[in-house]
Amino acid sequence: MSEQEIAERIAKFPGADVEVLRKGQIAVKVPAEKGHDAAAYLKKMGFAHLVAVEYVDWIKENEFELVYNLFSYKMKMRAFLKVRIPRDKPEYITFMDLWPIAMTHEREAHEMMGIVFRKNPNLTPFILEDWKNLPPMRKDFDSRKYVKDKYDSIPFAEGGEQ
Amino acid sequence: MIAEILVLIFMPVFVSFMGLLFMGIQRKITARVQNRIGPPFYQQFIDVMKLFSKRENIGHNWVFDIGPIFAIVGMLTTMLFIPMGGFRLLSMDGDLIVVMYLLVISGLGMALGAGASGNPNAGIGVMRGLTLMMAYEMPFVISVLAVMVYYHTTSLAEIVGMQSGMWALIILPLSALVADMALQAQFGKKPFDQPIAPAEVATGPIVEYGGKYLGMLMVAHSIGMFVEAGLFIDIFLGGGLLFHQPGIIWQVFNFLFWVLLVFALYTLAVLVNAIMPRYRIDQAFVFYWKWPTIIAIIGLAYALGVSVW
Amino acid sequence: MVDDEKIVSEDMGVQVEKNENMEMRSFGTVKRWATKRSLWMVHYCTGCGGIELAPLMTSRYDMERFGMHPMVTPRQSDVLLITGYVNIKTLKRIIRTYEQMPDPKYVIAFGSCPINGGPYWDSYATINHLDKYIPIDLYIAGCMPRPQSIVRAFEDLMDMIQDGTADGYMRYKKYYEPYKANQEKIFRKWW
Amino acid sequence: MKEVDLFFGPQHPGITGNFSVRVKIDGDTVVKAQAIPGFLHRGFEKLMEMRHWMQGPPLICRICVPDADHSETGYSMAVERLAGIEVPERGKYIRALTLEMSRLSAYLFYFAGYGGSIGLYTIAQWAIGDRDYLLDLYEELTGARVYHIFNFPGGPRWDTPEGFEDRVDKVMDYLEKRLKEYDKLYFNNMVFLKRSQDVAVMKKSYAEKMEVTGPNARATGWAIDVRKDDPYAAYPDLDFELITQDEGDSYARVMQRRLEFQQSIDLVRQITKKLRSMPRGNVRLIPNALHWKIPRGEAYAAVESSKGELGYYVVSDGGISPYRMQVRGPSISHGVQVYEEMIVGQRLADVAALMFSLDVCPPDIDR
Amino acid sequence: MTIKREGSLFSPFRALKQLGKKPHTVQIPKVVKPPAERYRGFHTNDLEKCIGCGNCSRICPDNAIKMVPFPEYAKKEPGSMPLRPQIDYGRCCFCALCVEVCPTGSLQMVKTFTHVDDKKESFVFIPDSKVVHETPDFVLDTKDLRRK
Repeated sequence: MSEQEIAERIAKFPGADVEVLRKGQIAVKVPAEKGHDAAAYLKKMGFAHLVAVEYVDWIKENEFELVYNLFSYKMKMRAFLKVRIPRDKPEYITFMDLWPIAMTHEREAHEMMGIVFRKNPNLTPFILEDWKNLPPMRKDFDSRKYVKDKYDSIPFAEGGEQ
Repeated sequence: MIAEILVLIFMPVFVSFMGLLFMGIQRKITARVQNRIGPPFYQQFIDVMKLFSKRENIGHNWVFDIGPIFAIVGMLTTMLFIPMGGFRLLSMDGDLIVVMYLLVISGLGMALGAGASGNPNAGIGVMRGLTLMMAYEMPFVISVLAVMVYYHTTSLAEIVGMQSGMWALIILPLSALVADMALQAQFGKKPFDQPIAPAEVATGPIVEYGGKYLGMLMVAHSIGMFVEAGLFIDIFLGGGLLFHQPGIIWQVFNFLFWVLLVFALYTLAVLVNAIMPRYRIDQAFVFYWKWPTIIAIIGLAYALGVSVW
Repeated sequence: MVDDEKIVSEDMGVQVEKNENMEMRSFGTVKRWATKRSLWMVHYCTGCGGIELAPLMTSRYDMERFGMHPMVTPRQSDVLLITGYVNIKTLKRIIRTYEQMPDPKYVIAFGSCPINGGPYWDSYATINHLDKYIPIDLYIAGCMPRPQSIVRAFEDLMDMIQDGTADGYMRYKKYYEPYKANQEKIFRKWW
Repeated sequence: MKEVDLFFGPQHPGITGNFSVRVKIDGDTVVKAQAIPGFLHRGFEKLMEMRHWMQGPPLICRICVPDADHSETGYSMAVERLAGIEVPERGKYIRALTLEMSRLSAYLFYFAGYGGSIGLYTIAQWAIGDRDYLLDLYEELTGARVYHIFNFPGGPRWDTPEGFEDRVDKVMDYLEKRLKEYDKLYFNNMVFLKRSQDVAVMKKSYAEKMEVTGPNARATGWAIDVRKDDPYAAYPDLDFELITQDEGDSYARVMQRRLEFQQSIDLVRQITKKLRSMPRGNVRLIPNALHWKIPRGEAYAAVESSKGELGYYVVSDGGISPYRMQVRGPSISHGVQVYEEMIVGQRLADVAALMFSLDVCPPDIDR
Repeated sequence: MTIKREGSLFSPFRALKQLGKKPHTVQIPKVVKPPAERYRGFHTNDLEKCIGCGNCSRICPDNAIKMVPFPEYAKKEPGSMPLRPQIDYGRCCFCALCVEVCPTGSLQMVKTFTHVDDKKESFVFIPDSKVVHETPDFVLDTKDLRRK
């Protein structure tokens, strides 16, 4: 099944604009509220393997982008289900009913980007330890400034120079 | 009388010295099995010297401190009863049963000390140690019973005396095989070193013992090696009495032959240790109470039949 | 040589007597030789350098020829090897492990990350200068130093132990307050 | 019975690298487990946003230490797909050579790790000792022992030195001979069988549900492999069949890697035979390192690493450095959630053994 | 491919014949195992050929190279600056990107790799081709490389 035929079948889903990126990779943009149904549709179509939940911070357009990276073993095809959510209210529903492993990916997205996934039972942080700052993967968190004013300001214990 | 006092003083020093020497040689043999050169043979002495030169900055309570002392004293009291080559300190009727009882004291005392350290790993290690002890005691006791039944005596000295012609190993091979399997667990070598398994319980009971405590435990282990191997030799290998002529030189040869037998037994245990992973604690329990126990009972029945007939 | 005068510092509150260091006590040279020939390292792979310890401990380079042996708990070991970068979460455990080790204890820092941050110099999660938090006896260059460099470092550490200049643990006692102050700045709640 | 709360803390010999498991045990059985990664977190994805495209590989190869090549190749392939450049033919074969040798060294590390966790230290000494011959080969080819920094976007940096293929074949014969020794000592060892058979069984349906990939999935009978499903480098024209077991217990996972070890040796032989016949010469298209701009877009490239599917999702906004780069570490699925669910009900002795059996690589999880 | 799932209790004993074989341990301090031809060790820089362009300090991913003024090299040709790279081995990750991007090829990497010191400051030094090349021994003590 070539990319074009699969693209047409995906395009049948209302509100999905499909774009063939390159051989074996298709991008599917879907409005936020239809994300869950689009994922169920793609899963029924054959894209059963959730590779990862990628999260991109488009700070200029003031939006977070959630990319559900799906792969179908039968059709040997990758589909990126892309959903945009507003940056000031980063909330989205969980996909754990379709893929239970989404819990770990969503936990990581919550900790690194601050996106809250409703109805995800275990959104506790597991990588950083008592982190009171901005979620680090956001574009407005500057790592070099953080290093300068937190670590470089600490003097040497035995009085060495900086 | 003077001989006894001299033996009483020098035997522990000699035994712990030879024990550490054998442990060093075993590290070299294990290294050669693992295709590497390994430490110098006197490495164990250096380790003990370093451990005794450490400064302690931790101390839990006095029960914790008594643990290693229990371990050493337990082993030494057991050594009093065991005939070593030509030398024998205490012997009375029924001292085989006393030795069987005293063997457990060292392990229990160490368990007491480790339990007091408050580290959960130590607690689990102690629990595993006692379970393993219960596991290998069953076949070990039955095989020793077979020897007692065959020789109609419970005194080690008499058993050693009666074996001058034919070793008990040849007469009761099954019991000897079972006792050797139990020896593997007494030495704490794989596949039965669950109590001190590093990957599972972070070396179990000795997790809080460092510095001087660990030095004492190493000495206790070396004395224990001689005691446990010595017991096996006295029961099954004729107590190392090769030459029966009178005279001091033959007695010294006998003693050296006895030490050589201890080295051979320990090497056998270490070679098995180098090539075997370890069982889980429940598998070890099932292992000991299945085949070794059945073989021991067959050996006991055989001993009964032969002694009556 | 370690300074001989009595290191009594009232403000430090920690009294480090003269016989604290090992030379002055009885059999000092024998004890230092024994410590030198049987250094036990904590089995703790803190960073990416731990993978170069594996060939050292196993049959190809065999660290046990020097009497070095990986021990399970800090209670039984003398050397703490910081192999590579130090994450803040790991730093808390490193400090706790370091303080559990009985004296005399030594620290060797592998690679470029503990010296000045290495490739993660601008990362929010790793610290750049490890000697702000615990005293370090030796640094080894190399982004993951080779086994030859590590063995060279062990030899240097043995020489330093023999002539008594490896005094990291005494420096930790002497500058205990500044070290603790730095550590408090990193961790909000200690436990 | 009072439940004991036990920390298999980061400082513990039964742990692969720097990882921590908090276990609640009742007697000898695990009742609840909580995996605590994060001790090796360096914020790769944040650092990559401050690096040029060409500065990526020196940093990226440090993600999963036992097999660093798959990380470099994954990143390089994602950037090549984004920029639309094609690696020369010989470059593809050299890249496949480094990947298969990296899989061999990672599997040797796996045998050593699992053997050490159940107590057989001899196999740990043998396997890591033999792994060093592979590191010597890497040193000749790439100039470094562990972090090779060799596979850049555009292809491998240099061509193979003179007579390199014969030395590779010599090491492959040596490893094949040693594999027979491992069979005798380790894979047929009765105690090893008792310790690993029917322990922590993972059924095929569970693997599919939890998106487990790599040798752990193939050990349950699920024939998935990125080298076959999404072929890259020189794999389309290398012939190899997928090996699968069907029991899915710890024994099947170890034997799966043992059979794939043999398969990788044959693959390396095919590659060196092809490399000898190909003309030497240019292996890499070198764009200008300092000012390389990649047009706006996104790409994903997956690689079959020794632990599972390792993927790189790269987004570019037309600048000289990646706008966003995310790594799908293979252990993110079987390291945290699957491990916590599979360990419940096992015995305490298998907490460390299961972690080594699933080949959990903590830097994959917290990057 | 299904494999038989049983083993034998005595097959491991055959592994004991390793006792007779010679161990393949490389006894490092006594035996010098030379690194490979392409090994990426410390840097060396031909101060004459180097034009101080600073490409290496820009490409370095770890910000390890700082350009240090060398007034005696103020040549007059266009484009050459009196600056020479100073490398901080507390940052360098030995990736050799700087060697690749150096226009005149003056910055190279040699096979020496051992530098062990208890002072942090000794890990920053200026590679100079005259110093490093003279010592053929691979285990070089680079303490004396520090700028006096």
